[in-house]
Amino acid sequence: MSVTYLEAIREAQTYLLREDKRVFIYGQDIAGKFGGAFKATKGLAEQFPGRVLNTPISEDAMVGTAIGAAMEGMRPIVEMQFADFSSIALNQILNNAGTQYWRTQVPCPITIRLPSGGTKGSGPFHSQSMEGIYSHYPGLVVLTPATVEDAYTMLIDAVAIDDPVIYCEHKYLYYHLKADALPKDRLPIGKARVVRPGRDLSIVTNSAMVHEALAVAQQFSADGIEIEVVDLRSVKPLDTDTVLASVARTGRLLCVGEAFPWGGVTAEVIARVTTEGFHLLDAAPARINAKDTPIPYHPNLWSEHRPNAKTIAAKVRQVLAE
Amino acid sequence: MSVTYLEAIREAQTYLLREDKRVFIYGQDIAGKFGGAFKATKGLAEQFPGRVLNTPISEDAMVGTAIGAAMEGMRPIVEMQFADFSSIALNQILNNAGTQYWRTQVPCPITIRLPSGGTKGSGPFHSQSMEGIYSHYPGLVVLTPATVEDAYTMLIDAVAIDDPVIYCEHKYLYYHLKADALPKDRLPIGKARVVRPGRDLSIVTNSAMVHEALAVAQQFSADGIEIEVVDLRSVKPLDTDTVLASVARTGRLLCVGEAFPWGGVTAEVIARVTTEGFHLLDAAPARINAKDTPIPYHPNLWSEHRPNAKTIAAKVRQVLAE
Amino acid sequence: MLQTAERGASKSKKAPHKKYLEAFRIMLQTRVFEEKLASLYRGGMITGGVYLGKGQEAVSVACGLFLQKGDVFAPLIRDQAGRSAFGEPLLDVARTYLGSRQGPMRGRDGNIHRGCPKAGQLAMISHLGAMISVVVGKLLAKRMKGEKGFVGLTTIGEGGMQTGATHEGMNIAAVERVPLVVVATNNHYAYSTPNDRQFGCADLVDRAKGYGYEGSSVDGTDLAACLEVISAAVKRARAGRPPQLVVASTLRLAGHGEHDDASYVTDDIRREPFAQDALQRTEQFILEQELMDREALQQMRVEIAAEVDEAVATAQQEDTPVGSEEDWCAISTRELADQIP
Amino acid sequence: MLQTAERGASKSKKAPHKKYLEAFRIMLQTRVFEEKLASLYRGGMITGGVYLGKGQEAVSVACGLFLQKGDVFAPLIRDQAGRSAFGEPLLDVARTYLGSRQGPMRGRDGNIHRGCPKAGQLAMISHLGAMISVVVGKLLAKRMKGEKGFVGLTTIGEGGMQTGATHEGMNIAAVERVPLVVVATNNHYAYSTPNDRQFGCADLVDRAKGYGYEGSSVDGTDLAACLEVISAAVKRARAGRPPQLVVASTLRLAGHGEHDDASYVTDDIRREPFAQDALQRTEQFILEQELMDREALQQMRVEIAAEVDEAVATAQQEDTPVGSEEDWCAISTRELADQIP
Ligand SMILES: Cc1ncc(C[n+]2csc(CCOP(=O)(O)OP(=O)(O)O)c2C)c(N)n1
Ligand SMILES: Cc1ncc(C[n+]2csc(CCOP(=O)(O)OP(=O)(O)O)c2C)c(N)n1
Ligand SMILES: [Mg+2]
Ligand SMILES: [Mg+2]
Repeated sequence: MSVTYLEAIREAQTYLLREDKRVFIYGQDIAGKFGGAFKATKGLAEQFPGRVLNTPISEDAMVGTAIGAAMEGMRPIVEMQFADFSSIALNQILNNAGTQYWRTQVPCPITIRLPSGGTKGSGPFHSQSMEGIYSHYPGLVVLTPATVEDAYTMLIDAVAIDDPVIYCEHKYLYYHLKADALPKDRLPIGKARVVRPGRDLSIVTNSAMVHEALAVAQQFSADGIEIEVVDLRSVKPLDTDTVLASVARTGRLLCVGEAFPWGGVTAEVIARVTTEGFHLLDAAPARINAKDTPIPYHPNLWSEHRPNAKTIAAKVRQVLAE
Repeated sequence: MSVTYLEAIREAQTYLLREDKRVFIYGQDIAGKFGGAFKATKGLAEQFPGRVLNTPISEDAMVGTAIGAAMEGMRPIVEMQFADFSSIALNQILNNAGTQYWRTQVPCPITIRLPSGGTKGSGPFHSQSMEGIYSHYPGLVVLTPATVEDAYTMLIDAVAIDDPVIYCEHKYLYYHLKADALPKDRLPIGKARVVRPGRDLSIVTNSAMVHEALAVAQQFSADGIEIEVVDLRSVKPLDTDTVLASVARTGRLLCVGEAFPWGGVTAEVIARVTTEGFHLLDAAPARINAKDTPIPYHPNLWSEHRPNAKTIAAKVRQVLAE
Repeated sequence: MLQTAERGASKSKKAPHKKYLEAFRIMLQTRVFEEKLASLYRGGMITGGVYLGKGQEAVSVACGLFLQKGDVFAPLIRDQAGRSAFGEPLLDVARTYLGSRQGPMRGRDGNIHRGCPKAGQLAMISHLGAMISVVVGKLLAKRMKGEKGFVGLTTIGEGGMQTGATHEGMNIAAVERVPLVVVATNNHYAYSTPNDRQFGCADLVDRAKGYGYEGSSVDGTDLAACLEVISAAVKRARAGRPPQLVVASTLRLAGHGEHDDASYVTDDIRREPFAQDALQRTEQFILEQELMDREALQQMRVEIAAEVDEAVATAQQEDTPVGSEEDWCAISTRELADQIP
Repeated sequence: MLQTAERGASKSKKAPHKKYLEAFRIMLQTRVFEEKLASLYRGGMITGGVYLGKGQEAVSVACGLFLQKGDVFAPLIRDQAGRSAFGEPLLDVARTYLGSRQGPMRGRDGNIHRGCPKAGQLAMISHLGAMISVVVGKLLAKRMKGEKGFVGLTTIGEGGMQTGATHEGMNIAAVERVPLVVVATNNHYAYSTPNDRQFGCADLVDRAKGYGYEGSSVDGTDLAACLEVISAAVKRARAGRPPQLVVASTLRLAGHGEHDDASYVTDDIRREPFAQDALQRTEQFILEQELMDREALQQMRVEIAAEVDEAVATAQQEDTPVGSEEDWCAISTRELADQIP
């Protein structure tokens, strides 16, 4: 038996609905037999009547409603159909959910699931990675699980957190990633993970790019170059300690992100490492992100727009050469 | 005779309405005798009938309408009442304006004026600096004028640009900043300016923080420490060359920003300097931003929340001591 | 509060609504209190904006008066009367405006952005329309938890009705069939903008049908009508009828905020029937109908003045927040606060 | 195109609308073309989604047919018929779906996100409702430039009507009094979601009054009715009447996209009158009324099949875009492109 990243998300929600009667799921097309655009809630509406609710096409109101329910003691999970549509709910997320506790001392435990990131053929409005925008504002916890195990435990943990959580699940990983079974253990939210030890260079990355980084690390290993790969897991809070410890070991840093290149996770990681661990670096840090255009539809363009094994490898060589 | 930052914005709009019949201004409460929440369009509706139009409280539609008009050959200026309310229009800005040219090859020359930044007593929803969010996405030019002269010339230039421009005007500077006259010359959009030469440390900053930085530089000068202050002016595109040249002179970098601390302009500047000019640095770079909470209402809290001369000076000392 | 009103009423004829005098007292208190706030503002004692409900006390008080414990109230900027009727202590208001660290917002937010969600009164964010769906969520959760007999009431201006958030919130309430009352006050200006640049329909109450709401209109300058129409709407919502839209017509009798002289309000509009002062009308009616005599009225004024002065004096003596002592943490899960250098 | 239709019609009685046969031909072409797209999709020849207008060809074709040069059309995902009627070449569609670098989107965007704003046809973004205000802007600008006699038409689904952007866009059109027609097709599902989870009103046309629009309803399975009602709405808008809302009733006769088997559509709904196939009804009517004979119809099919095959074959032979040759610049002012390392 094996479990995909997507199944892990469904299993986590099954667990949550079963174990915690404050949990309900709110989103477009998630109920009925249909079970969501990506089937992340398939079967759940039947299994938990009245707790998996279809909403109108109203992202602002979906999140507003979840905020109200959370303030009233519930633990809503909001499914955005695509992360890209959360732009409509951005005001509720940043200005209402993100400020609620600080203003009123009433916690706002909502979890917003954002099916994120690129897949081929999805184009400018169904491919975005928005963690950089949500992390910029105060009041939110922003997670980007990169493995089946994390998809499962981090969603369960997200719902337990008394604050708003943006849970960025990567659509490319939905079916591409399989594990043997659901995890028994968990690494707590807020901790990054060294997914591959190394000594020559640290690649710090998150979400789907963890797997590109691992592929590149594998290649270099054949030539005796050992790349350490750090999966951030949570981009806010960001586990600077683990990143610094890795850079301390390798002396070299490459940050890889799938989002747009101005700002975002890679800039933040580099800012932290260079301000807090400048002397750990033996060479200039580097970063690689998607290109600074909308995300193209055509696979030929898309595969060039995002960082890929080839472009990452080229950057690795550049950093090692310094 | 003298001209304030706010008057410069009004004068620029007068000039634009007079010189270019494609220009019109669209926003809440900007028309009639009233002339806008901050009076940036005072008198213009009477002077240019039919070209300064009040809108409903509909930020999304305001920007959508401007996009359509721009695609039809007009040069709309949209006034948001406060930058903070542009969250409602964010989808139109990022996903419609920001992608239009790339998708259809039809340019989308809209200018969105965002009254930005903190003033005392304004609280969480009337004080935000959103340039980091708009710069993260492709397709937009993002400007943050810090002087009366730039407020004037950069607004005129913004409207001439064939692409969507986010023009972040700082509310604190509206009345606090005065010049003798409107400028005759201009520095082109996309160029940063060294507003104070120095040799010991570079403060790279933008908008209202330029003036805090200058005040700090002044203080240190008394002790023989010469701080160079770079005003970015445009945060996208970001003039990395000018920043690197400054760091080459001083060897030390402090980035100061009024926005929230995760990501944003300061992280981007540090990422650029350390990836492209690592060897220019004699010490770890540093940054200082607002605190990671909503922006407080009470002046006692607000003045502590944002970077101020005291906290900037402390950071300067820290960087110099390294 | 109630006591005085009844005392005043004791020698009198029958009021047109059993809460008429109670409502009047709150309206009067609101007016006196708001005048005090305005004068503090003019004296430079208040940082930030001051937003008054002058002219809409009748609608607003009715919004708060028929809500009970367990109900949800999401007031907006002109709802001092409604807030008081719902039970918000004057001291909370004074503390918020004056930045006392003991206020419900502890200096973190000011003026009309205050609230106490635990007492059922939400703290608005500025973005108009955003609170409607939040009320829907509260009501949905109450139903999920098995509570019964509750309603939610929220207010909006004719300008705020044009936001996307208002639309989505009103619609989702109908889809969820939650017991919601939306009281929209058309005070003929949104800041400086008159109706013809806000909407293109003849009457905003016509929106009710398009959302599946029951709609009613009311003269916002007529307290008796406001009490009747809004209490009926609250009752219908409580009884499980569809969501309710009440559209009240008034004129804002102050600036948008106290910084604004409202010189854009035309003379023509000032002569409209909806431009009458609801408080004056109410007082006149009370005297005409001898619901209270002048003496009782005067005594009420004295009492109210004392209440207002006390609230302000107390708040003024209290400490303001101190930056260096502030807890700069935006989230409740402290161990997850990001440690940004 | 028109020629054939007229040829077919030549031996025939009078059609219920002068554009009836022209419309039919486009509907038929749409159906044939969309079936081809679906089969290409099933064969793995199309990357990304395929979204069909099956069941709404009658409404959609009417949306395009009465627009002229200088008008603005903002179609959505089920408007292949309307796009063709407005003049979009089949080849553009084939190129976009097949990712030809010669298509109007040059591989940057695919499927139904295509458009050619210079020809008056906007390229939708996915976020539903966002295009309405863009059309308003185009119309406002045309008026400012002194153009006359133009209209704008945009479409929306019953689901899309619940977005804030739709509300703001519809309202601002009324405030600006631009000549806009909004054609809302209630095809009873928004993806998998039925009407009762989208809105709470009895009939979406009731929204017209609340915006100050003139509203009309039409049976979306009846081509003659669609032509009549939509042409009348376009005419009224063109003549300076308020914005128009037309609500058509149909059933989506395909999946949301071709990846979707639509198994959530209930049998009850499939038996409703609005579930009829507009194309079949039209064809039947044509044969019954002898507007065309079977032979002419057969010939039309053959011609259409050839047109469709040619468009697809041409697009298939064309080069796809090449990443290394792409111009990675999002803005038109090249010298202001950010040089991010
Ligand atoms: C989304 C949004 N845009 C702009 C504003 C700024 N603003 C605050 S109050 C106001 C006018 C509100 O008018 P109306 O809704 O009629 O209420 P009134 O002030 O008349 O009571 C405006 C434009 C806001 N609060 N929210
Ligand atoms: C704002 C927004 N949220 C979600 C989506 C995802 N989505 C695409 S089509 C669709 C259903 C649309 O239903 P409807 O408006 O009724 O049009 P139909 O597909 O039935 O023609 C949804 C939810 C979207 N495009 N935009
Ligand atoms: Mg108003
Ligand atoms: Mg539909």
